[in-house]
Amino acid sequence: MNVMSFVYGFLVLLGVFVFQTTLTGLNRKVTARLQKRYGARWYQQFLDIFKALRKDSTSHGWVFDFGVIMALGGIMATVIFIPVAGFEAFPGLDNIFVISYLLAVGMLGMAMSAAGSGNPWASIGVARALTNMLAYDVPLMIVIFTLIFAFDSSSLSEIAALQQGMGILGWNAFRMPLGGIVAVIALLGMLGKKPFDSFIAPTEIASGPMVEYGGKHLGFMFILHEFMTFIEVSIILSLFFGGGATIWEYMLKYAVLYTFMNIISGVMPRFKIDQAVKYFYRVPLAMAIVQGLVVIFTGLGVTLWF
Amino acid sequence: MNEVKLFLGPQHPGMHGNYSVHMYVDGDIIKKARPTPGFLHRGFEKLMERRYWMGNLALIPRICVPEPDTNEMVYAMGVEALANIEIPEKAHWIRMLVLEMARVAIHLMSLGSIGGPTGLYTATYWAIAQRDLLLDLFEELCGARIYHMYIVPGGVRKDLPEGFTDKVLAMMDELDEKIPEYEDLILKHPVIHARTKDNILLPAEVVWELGVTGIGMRSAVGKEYDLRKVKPYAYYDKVDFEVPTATYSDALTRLNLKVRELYQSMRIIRQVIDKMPSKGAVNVPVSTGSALRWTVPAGMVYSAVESSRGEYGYFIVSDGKEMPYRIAVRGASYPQGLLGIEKYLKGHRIDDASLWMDSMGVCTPEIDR
Amino acid sequence: MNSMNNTINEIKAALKPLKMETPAFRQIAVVVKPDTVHNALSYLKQKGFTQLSIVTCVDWIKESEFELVYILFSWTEGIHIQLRARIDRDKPVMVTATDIFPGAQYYEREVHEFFGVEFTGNEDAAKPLFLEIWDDLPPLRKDFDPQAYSDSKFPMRERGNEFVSEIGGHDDE
Amino acid sequence: MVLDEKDNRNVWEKIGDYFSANSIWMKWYCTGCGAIELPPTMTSRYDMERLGMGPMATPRQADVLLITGYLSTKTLRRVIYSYEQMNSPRFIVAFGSCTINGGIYYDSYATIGRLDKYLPVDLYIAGCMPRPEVVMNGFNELIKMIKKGQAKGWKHYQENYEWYKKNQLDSLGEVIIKDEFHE
Amino acid sequence: MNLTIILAVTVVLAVVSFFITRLNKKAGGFLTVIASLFAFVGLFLLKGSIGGEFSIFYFSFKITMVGWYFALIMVLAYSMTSFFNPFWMDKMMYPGSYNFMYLLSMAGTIGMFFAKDFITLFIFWETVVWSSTFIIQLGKSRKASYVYYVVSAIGSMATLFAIMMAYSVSGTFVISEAFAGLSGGAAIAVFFTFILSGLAKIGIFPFHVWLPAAHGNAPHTFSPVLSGGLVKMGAFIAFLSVTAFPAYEIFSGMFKVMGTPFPIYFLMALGAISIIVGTLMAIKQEDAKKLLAYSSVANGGYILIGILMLDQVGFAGGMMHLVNHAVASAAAFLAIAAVAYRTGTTKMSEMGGMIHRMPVTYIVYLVAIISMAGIPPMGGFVSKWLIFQGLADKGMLFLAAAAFFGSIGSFMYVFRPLSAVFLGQTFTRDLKKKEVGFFMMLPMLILTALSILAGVFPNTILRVITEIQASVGISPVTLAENTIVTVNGYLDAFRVFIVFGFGFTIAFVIFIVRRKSKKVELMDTYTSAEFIHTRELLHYSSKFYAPFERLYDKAPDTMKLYKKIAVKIGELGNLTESLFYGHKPEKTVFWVMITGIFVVIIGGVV
Repeated sequence: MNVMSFVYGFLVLLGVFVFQTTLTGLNRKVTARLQKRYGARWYQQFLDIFKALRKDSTSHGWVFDFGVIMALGGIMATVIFIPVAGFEAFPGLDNIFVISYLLAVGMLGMAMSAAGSGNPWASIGVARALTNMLAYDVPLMIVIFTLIFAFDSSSLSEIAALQQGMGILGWNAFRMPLGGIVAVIALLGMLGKKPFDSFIAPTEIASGPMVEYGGKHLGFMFILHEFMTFIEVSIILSLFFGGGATIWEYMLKYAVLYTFMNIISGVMPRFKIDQAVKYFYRVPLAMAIVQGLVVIFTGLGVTLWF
Repeated sequence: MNEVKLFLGPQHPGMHGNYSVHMYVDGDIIKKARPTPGFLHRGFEKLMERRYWMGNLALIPRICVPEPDTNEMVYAMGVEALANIEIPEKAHWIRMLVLEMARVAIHLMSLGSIGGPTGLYTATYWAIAQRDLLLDLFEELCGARIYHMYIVPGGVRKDLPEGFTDKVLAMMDELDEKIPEYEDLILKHPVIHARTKDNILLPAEVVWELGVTGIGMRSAVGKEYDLRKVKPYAYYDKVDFEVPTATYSDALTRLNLKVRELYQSMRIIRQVIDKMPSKGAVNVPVSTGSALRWTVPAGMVYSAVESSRGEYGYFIVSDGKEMPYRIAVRGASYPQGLLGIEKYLKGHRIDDASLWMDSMGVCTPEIDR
Repeated sequence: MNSMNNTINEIKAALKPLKMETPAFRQIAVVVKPDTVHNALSYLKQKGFTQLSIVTCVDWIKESEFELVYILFSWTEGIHIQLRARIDRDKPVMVTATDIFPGAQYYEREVHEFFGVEFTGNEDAAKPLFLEIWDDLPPLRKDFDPQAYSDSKFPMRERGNEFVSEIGGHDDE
Repeated sequence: MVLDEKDNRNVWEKIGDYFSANSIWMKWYCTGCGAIELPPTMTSRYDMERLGMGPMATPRQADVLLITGYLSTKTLRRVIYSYEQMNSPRFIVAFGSCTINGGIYYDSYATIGRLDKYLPVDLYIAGCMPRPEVVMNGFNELIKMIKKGQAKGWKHYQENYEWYKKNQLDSLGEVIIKDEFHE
Repeated sequence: MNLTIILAVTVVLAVVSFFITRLNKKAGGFLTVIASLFAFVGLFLLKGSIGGEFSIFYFSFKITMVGWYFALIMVLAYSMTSFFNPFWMDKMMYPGSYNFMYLLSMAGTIGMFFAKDFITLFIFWETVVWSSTFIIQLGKSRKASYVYYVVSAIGSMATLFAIMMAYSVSGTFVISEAFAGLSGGAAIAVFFTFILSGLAKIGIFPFHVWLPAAHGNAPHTFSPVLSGGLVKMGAFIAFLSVTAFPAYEIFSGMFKVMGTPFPIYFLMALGAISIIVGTLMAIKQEDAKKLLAYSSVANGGYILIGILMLDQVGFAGGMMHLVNHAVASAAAFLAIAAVAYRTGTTKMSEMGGMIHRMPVTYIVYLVAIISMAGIPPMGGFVSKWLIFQGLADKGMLFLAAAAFFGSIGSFMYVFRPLSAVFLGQTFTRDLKKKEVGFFMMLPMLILTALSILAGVFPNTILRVITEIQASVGISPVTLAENTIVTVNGYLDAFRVFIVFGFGFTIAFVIFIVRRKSKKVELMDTYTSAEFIHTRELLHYSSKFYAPFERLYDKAPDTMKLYKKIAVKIGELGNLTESLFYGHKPEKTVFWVMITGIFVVIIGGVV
């Protein structure tokens, strides 16, 4: 740990922000095409974020501000830990449990700040968001657990590296197909894409946790959302789609995976929150457990199929 | 137990129009709901007493924003009944054409707006753009997209433009292609099923208690209770159409009926174009008096037509002068929009509050007037 | 039109109306005394006029009377009925119809708000519905002048103290 | 008036105004019948998102308040409350002739006459009701105004707060909030 | 320092405080603070004399590393909580006996952990059970103490039975030797009966019912002790059952699940069930203390699983979770007690927005729940991380699934009081309330600091655990300078903390650079543009997770099941009673005779 690590960390943050925000902008265009229209400019997402940061804001007390800072801080720390194509600012700390629990710092900060606004819609939104998390995380964690068991490692970069060099069939998504499907479904839930977006449903709870944010707080939320998206997609990408040997491969795969998520969510209405829980605890959970048992007892998938 | 007071509207994405429902919520169940109308109250009934019979033509479409033609038809029918005049045959056909086109437009819009409460925005984008193409036809017909002021007492304002019917038929052909697409996207979507099936029930007793009409009534009662059938106006007795019904009314059934009515409306439009005489007058002068200041014989009459949400009625009182003495408006969604919310929104979840408004077809401007 | 005639005759026999007419196609107007309105409504409901379309009121200021209008509809026969009754304008009181037609509740509230008619038995009727902080006569009465009210409450802005930008315009003051 | 006022913004404000102009979030509030033309403007036919505009759920998030037509007094109370919750810079675009002089409802007891007596309107879009093309044009106009720093309604509102408050109080009466404020 | 002195002083001070409280309530309360702090310091200094053995009267003691570790945790909870005692004396019905029992039970726990033989252990154990039973009934409900006592008694009796059975084989009560020579079915019977009291104490399903009843209804000042301290006595029993009773060796010939002998796996499964049950029940509680009680059930599951694994990583996790949970849970209960001190209630729906009145208490609670939910950079994260690594290493899929469920579910339930009690709208009634005084704040702040330290420098605690691991003969967890190394990965908690601080700093800088935001009142919030006046109506607190709760509200409730059984037993008793003490006993006698004769005849024929 030296000064360079922090400089690298900062550069990673900057790069991730530019990359993910551009991608979000492009995906707004993709969604627009799905809806038979032109859609926003590709750099619209940047404009939105900077505009929000530019505006005046309202604060509902110190926890409202503190939560936002804590959320963004926690998420940015998590981003620094994410290995991108083998590069890590702080080598060796890309433990999957560390990442997924550091992610929770951000969530908690956001939840705290939202509930601190004193708005009931926000509290309902937070309650839904936490429930949603319980829904998608259990199947996903079981699959990740299986991976850790299979490869004796809980490091993202190591698991990603293990899948490379064997072509497409070396990816865990193909070695453990059930687990791969679960991961993709869970990714939809993690990203808060439809049909699992009931916690920000504007027509039900007026955008939920975001209700009271304006100005720089809202800008923070947008930046946070970009970072969070990056973390979530990256986790799945590294664990199931082999990460990337080079940065370009990584970005390309990332873009494809993220766009795919967006296209699915473009033609989906949203589940009610209890329906989402029921859904996750029916099909994906069963699939995850079956996959886990197969890997633990037969070892199929640890080695290549062919 | 600590109840929370939540407001659905007036400024809430889940509320179409400007209306408010005060909900007392325990957990996520609505324990008490109070409708709060009046945000769109403009005092129409008072204003109409202060305008000439002709001048009111400008006011009446604005009572119900999404469906103005129904208002024009009701007003025209009422005045004609008071003045006791018969209008030319072709005017009847044109009126039916316009009314059914309007019905197609509003059904498309409400089919698309199911995307709001359920989050299927793609449906909204598609359906409303499709409706917009239909509005272009209206624009060609009368020069306005929304407020047409086309159906006037004594007939319609002027004859159809050249080649209009062909364009309408072409549009119907296009819709024939497009609506199955929307059905695939909306009605067959498993998540939409999860949201709407067995949800937001409307039993027949409630229909009779509240006085709900339209799709809500027919989906629960299972009879063809449609004013176009029960008490035909214009030439609805001369065309062949079915009124789709059901006996179990949940949100999905009502959505289904909407689409089936859409097909029936298109069927009527084709028949109307087929049967419409190509020549003939389209209007007659209403009554004596100068061109703009007619007088209408004294009397009281109630006229009603079937709008997309049910019985739409005007009670018109004339004292023989140049202005109406009193006009009372029965908005089609009045029963479900006020008493329905108060009595039957409770017990639902807040997730469904917006869907409730949408599925019951609550149109706020016609309640507020 | 046979069923129509039958209905007319039956109603005539049962309600003994003051006046009866058919103002339009398949529509019957029945004028009764105010104290028989309640009975008439329950009679008509069991006759098949199960739907209350609207309850409204007409202000006959010259006669100093309010005329309450109940519009009923029978889905089986397709007939509209106007049931009308005149009450005193200075002390307008009417028995509520909510026990027969629950749907009448909000119509009565509306009539109370716009005309000041009181409905005994409908407690909610006195609450404001469409109007908020209303401080004048009930607005649909004929002696209420909306123009004057509007002029006094919402005067047009005097030119001069402008705090607004108008696009494409230029300021000559 | 504003048009020939000197442009005394510094560089940062100019950059900020550039962002503000190109990303305008409107508040999801259908105050009147003009709102019926907003869905077409938003959806695939006219696609408002091209301009960087989109609907937002709550006043805190939004930049522009669209007054889509006539305002009844009951609505205006809410609109004012809601406007004051918005964060500056905030803009008001008023639709239709009703907001200019009361329009067709000039003699109604329930609707107000001229809107800019109560709230600072940045831009009027005339018509009854304005067509989507006109609305889009109006938004383009608004974008130009913001870029040039001419949409200063919110500043006027701050500077002349008493004047606006007095007008609001005269016409709307005092809003005393009690538990069941009008149910 | 000598253990004899510590025990003697505590017991004497217990008696003294009883009489002093009669004279001056506050003074009696302060005496408990002094006594428990004395015990804490004394115990801390005791580390030097580890390995010593001695006896007082008939009790024989041995100062072991693990006993020291447990006793320190326990007395930490006691001493921190005792700071609250002086302020609650006025609200107690019998303050004298409360203070007496408080110190007596503390003395009991100390003695228990250092016991050399089972008789000593059992006597001190019973001292704790009895004294705490009497304290619990000083709280809200008498019934709670019945439940507590019945469950404890079942456990105690079973354990006594197990000890006697073991004695009959080995002929000694000394802990390290008593179980030698057991095998086969007897071993299983002894194992299960012995650990029963541990299970009961730690609140493992199906004995978890006493925790919410007792924690929820005990005096606010005793709940932290119950949850932070007394529950850990069960962990001690569990520890004994895998070390003193070498379960892995004795059962090594048995059917194995994922490399673990079946009886142990069965207990672990019970631990997993408690995690799930505890989580689900905690989510739907309306009372903050009951919620925390159920969270103790869930965390007890983690501890049990960890300790029973008895390996390099998982065991260390379990042992460390003891400290982390004790600290966090005590802090959380103290925070709730502080709120209750000001508002007089622990019902979550009856308060809100306390953050604006009690910010320090809020921070304390926040840190506590972050630790409890296992989020970095607090202590709970490290211990949960170790347990996960241990499970992943062994491939225990179902246990891991339960652990994940509990871990994510804990976000839900810990957030609940945070949102309902501290955030949201302040109730009109509470607008004038103040923060608690410094003396009450002090223990909360100390516990908070401990939580953070445990998360940033976990190795301080883990070093002690490595010694324990060495003492029971398993390979200790590998520790580098700041790093914990396991088979599957390694964790540098300090670096995680630093990077977190880095991210936080960047965010803070961006926030500060931007224009200062306008402070508005809490009621000036988005209400769909409608007006609202009542604060209470704008606070969403009750049935927080209603849609989720509805998914399992039909599930059977263990407590109800027990109640039903109790009713049935009562009915049976009534039946018997009515038979023999009814109006016509001779009839009963007649029928009994007939039946008897019938049975004899049948028996003869067969």
